[in-house]
Amino acid sequence: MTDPVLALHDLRLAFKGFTGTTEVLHGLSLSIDRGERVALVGESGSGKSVTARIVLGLIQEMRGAKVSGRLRFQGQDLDRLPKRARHGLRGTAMSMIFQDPTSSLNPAYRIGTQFREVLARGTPGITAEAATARATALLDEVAIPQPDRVLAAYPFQLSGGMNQRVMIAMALANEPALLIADEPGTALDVTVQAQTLRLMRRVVEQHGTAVLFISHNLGVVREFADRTYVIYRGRIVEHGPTEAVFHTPGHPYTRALMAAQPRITGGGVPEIAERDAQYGDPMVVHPTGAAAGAGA
Amino acid sequence: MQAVLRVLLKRLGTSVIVLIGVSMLIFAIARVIPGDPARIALGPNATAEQVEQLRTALHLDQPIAVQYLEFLRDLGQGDLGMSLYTNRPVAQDIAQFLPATLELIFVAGALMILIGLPLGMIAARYRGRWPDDLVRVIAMLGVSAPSFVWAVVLMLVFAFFLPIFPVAGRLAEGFDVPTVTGFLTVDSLLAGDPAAFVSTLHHIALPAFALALSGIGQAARLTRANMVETYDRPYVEMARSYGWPEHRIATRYAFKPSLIPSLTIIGLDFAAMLGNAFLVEAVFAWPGLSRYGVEVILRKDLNAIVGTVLVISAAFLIVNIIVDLLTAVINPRIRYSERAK
Amino acid sequence: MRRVIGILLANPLSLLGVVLVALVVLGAVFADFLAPFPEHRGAVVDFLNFNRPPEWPYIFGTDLVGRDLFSRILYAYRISLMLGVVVLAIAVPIGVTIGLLAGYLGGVWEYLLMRLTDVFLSIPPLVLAMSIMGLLEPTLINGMLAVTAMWWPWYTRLVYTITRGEKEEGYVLAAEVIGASRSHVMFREILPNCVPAVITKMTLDLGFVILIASSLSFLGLGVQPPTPDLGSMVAEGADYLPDSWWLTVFPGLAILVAVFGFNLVGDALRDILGAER
Amino acid sequence: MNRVVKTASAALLATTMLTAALPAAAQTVLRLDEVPVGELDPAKATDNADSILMFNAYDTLVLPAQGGPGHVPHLAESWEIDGNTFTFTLRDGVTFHSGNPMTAEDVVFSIERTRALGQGFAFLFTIVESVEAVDTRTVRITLSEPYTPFIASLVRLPIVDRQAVMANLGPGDGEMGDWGAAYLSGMSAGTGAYRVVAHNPQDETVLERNPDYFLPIAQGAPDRVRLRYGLEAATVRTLLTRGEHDITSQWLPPEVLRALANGGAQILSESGTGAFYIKLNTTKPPLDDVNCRRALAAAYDYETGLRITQVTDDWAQGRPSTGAIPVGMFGSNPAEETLSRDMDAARDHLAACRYDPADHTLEISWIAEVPIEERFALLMQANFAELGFDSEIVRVPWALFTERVSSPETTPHISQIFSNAQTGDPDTLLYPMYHSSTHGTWQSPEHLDDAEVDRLLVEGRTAATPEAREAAYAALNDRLMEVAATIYAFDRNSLFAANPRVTAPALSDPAYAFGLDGMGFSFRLMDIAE
Repeated sequence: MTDPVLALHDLRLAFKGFTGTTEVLHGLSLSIDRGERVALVGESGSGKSVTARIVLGLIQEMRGAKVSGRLRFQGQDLDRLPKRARHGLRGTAMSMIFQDPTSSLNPAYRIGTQFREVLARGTPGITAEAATARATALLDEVAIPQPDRVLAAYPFQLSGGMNQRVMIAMALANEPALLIADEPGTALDVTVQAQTLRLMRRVVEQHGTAVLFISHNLGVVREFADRTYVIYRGRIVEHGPTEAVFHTPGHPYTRALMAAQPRITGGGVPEIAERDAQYGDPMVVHPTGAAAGAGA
Repeated sequence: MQAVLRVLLKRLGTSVIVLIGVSMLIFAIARVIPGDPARIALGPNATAEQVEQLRTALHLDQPIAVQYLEFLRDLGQGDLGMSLYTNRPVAQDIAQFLPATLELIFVAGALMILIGLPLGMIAARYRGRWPDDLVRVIAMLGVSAPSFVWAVVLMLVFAFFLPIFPVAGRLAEGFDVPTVTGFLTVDSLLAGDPAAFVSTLHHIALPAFALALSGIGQAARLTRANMVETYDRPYVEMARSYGWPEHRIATRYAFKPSLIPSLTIIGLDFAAMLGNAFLVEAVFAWPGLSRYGVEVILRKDLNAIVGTVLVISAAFLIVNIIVDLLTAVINPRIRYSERAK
Repeated sequence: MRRVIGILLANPLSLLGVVLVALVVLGAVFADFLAPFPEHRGAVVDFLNFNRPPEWPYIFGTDLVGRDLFSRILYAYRISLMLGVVVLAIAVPIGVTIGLLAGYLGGVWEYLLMRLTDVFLSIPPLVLAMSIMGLLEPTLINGMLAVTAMWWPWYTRLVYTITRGEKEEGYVLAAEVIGASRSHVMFREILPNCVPAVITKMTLDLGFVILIASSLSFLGLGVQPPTPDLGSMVAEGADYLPDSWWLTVFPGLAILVAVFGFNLVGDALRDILGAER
Repeated sequence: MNRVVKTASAALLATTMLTAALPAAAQTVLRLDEVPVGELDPAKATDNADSILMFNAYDTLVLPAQGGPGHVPHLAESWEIDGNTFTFTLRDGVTFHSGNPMTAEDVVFSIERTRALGQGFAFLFTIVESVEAVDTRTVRITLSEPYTPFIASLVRLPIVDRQAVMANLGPGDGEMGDWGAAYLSGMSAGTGAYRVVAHNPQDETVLERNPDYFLPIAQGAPDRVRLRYGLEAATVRTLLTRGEHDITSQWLPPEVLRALANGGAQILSESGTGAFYIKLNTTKPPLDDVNCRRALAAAYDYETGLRITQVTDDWAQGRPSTGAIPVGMFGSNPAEETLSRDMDAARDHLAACRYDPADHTLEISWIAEVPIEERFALLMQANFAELGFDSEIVRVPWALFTERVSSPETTPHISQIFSNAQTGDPDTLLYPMYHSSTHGTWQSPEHLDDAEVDRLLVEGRTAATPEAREAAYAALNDRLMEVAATIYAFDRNSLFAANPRVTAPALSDPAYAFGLDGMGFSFRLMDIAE
């Protein structure tokens, strides 16, 4: 009960290539409590997306990838878990939603078919009727007006926002303890994105799902996350309650990131100096307990 | 289904235009040849007078445009003229020889799909590892030698040194299968003669495989390429994130979407097979249209050449229309194109 | 460029391809020095040494009139490569230009040019080449003509597809906005984007031209004797199987080696240049 | 899934057993092959394959005598010759496959039909002025000019079932429509010992024994015959080795025949009716000078040429040539007086020639469909180079060849031809080659114009007695050697590899040979061991 949903300790990732080994993550530590929404913020290439994929175990399946450090999920040591059991967590205990909703759904199958398969992961042998009923309920929950029409449709027949909601509904279908959201909705229209995020926030609160929220967009993070980790070049440079990080950014990189952020919540990668000697400064940690409630 | 119908109509229309183009092209080629078709037709012992008569009878003394129109008019009546090679109407020859070739090509096409696609799937599934390299080498070897080389090799190995397959022909002696479709495999089943059916399969196996080899290579490489591309698609990663086993991802998530572009190319591969059948039929003494085509080309049998090329092109277009329709049926994007708009 | 070569040499399969292609090309270019019996490329008879199995100095054996097969294969490579280069040198510019025109101009042009391409594409390639060769006299020039006639449409299709995609790209629109001429847009803006795909296809096609030419020769419609030609050698030798196996096996292998080599290299190039379509 | 597999494999097993259990055919089947296509229409048939079909599915008024010259009665019981009039008395009680009786009307119809269609061997019958049925068993044929070997021509006149054809006329110009061409292209309407049960001109013709044949058929003769077309040499080799074939065509290269003979096949042969001719274009410099032609004829290496045709120690596809007329025909030289190479004579002839070899390049052609000719082309190239002639070798497809020889200018310097006497009589071999009225065909690429040759050719076909004809042909032989329009490379000996179970006296014993190509393939005279 006291165990965090997810705890990463000294996570390192290296790729073996033609020219030798390249380390991508340099000892990253991070934890998420039950029902907590945690953001991992950084520019593209900083290592935030691979972190998400390591949690799911996708990177470990790639050839040439070497992962070290400890990964604990709900008190279990993921690395010690047998492969099958580890695999079994995906889609059930942890799930993920992706950047581009439309291309992340299989174009060759109807939404209903794909939904049923997801449900079957959690409830093997689920009947078609039960699956449809459950899917309808879930779609209803994410405010999709005509669930049966959507279930009968192919992804390319739906709008991006609609597909995003479908994906959220699917991700929550098996009541996972952890939801990983990788730049959700970046491919969408700004207003649609905002709507979806509000919706997602509401739903995860209802389900009590912990969220690892990955984004480069500080505005979005500020709206969504309880706690924030700032990542730069494979290292966490600052972390603490979201409000604290935003109010008093301690690390030069965080400050640069925030300065580059447009005032209005919007897309686009912040333009900041490629490299700065100061960015190598030690990690800044904001005390957690004091501001824990501020974001809620 | 309305969209599928629209695809069909559009393709049929284009095909007719293309076929007219083909007929003009082949007709033009056939008329610019050096040598007098009438003399060739009449053979060695004809007199000059006979040659002149035949020239008039064949309209060879008229302008080429008039000749073409005459040709089209006859074609409309199903008359392709007489073959100098068999001394029979070309239409009759084609009707007799086409089914054997089509049967060979269909079986080879089935082999191509049944062997090529799984090979491609395996290669993509194990991308960059030894099965991938192995499939790549097999596929490339298949493509790298002309089908007549494979035909000769297969015959030597499986009919001469290891006499487990028949050498030539379509059916063993002692069977009598009434002709209904001209496809002996089908006819033997229609005749309710399973032994004859087995015999037809036994006979068609080697030539079909020799013909299919390069197609198998093409199909495998293509499927691999498309699946590799599909594997990089977000929905495959999403499928992985839901923990599907890899074999399931390969068959269900990566295969179907990558089949759609593959199908089009497989349709084109039929064209190659129609051509390569020329080589394989020669080796296995397969009494098909391709072998007929070779003979008439070597003998400058104009009517027969024009007829054969037209029919083969038509067959090719039909196969491609079928492939397009299949694609339309498999690919929901085309099927629902109207609703999407 | 150095990166391309580096990657080519790093993968064992593409390295094999490079080696095979190098062997074929060098063999063809230096045939005069490498062939033990250079005069055997022509009409020479040696009825004392005909139909010999492989033995020194005839490492691939001799043919039915006593000519050294190894020497003839080297010279056959020379003809095949020349044919391949000439065919592509004619077919590629034609095909690429028509593809660019059809893809970029659109409208009536697109319809007419692509239907014309369809006409050529809907006659199976070998059948088209055979018809041309069968009706004209079988000479090397006509052979090139026939193979070229069947080859250009494939480049048209390839370039057409790319052009249609690139036409909508920002850089093309930008060039149009600043008032660049159509030919400038086609040949200076779009064409460079077709180059990787075209080069990859050309590498693969060098092998396939050899293949098609040998198929034509197999049917007696290709290069004429006594000029050495791999397809004719296989065709003539096939009658004497399995006893005089060397007559078929070595020329057959020679075709396989050349086409396989070009395929491996072309395939590797495709991966490297990302010209996958 | 599993159940499906099981069911399928059970079905497969069952059918395999069915195949295995299929009783060995009670019938004996003879399997042979020829080049395509097989022409079934008697008015169009010409090739070897066609001849085999004709000689089995149809009968002719006369047959060549076995083992010697002359002709014996067949459908005609007897005949009388009176100048240009030939009167035949037909055998009684002969019926066609249809059951119709064979009568004089059928003979008349057969000649009329051949002449009307104008194809195949129609040229043999252009000299027929009239043909009439005197009564049901008597036919009278009158020629427009004297032609002694007319009896021989009759072996090329298969007698067709008139009633059957008349009942099956197809559309065409005139009241006779297509003269039954469509009908007869897939069906036999003759009296022959075998009748066609299936015919695919490119694949195979299947014949079966005619139980109502008017002559006794040997007990061991095949019940069924499959004549297959267009098998590749390697295919035939494999089939025969596996015991799935009986007699090969004559077109196999010597190496393949050798391999088959070494593998236990027997060799059958037909000879005496033709030769391999190297034809010199007598209108083109330098070959318009007889001395240059004589030089080439002397320089040609006859021994090596024969060695190319050697199959085994005992068998070769060629026999030494003795002159213009093949050994065994009217007017031929004795078999032991063979031609051979003589370089000294060649140089002497060349010295007498008004051309300098260095000024001319000889064009040596070979027929694309007959690959062995390439070897002879290469041999000649080497031989003639010794005299100082440069030459280029060109490969000409048959169709183009017949086109090129139609005019002297386009005819190559040197052409190679295998030719036979089409009726077995020397007239049908030599007249089309050398008479000045027959220029421009594949048989006459010499374009020879020699009054003496013309005179002797006419004498040969009009002289009334065999002795007189013999004398004429002997003189012709000498004259032809003198004008040296042709190099007589070798006499042709057609060889067939055959399954040892086949006994075919007409193809193995000279005493039973017919002296007409293809007639040895009369299946009724064969014996198939079980």
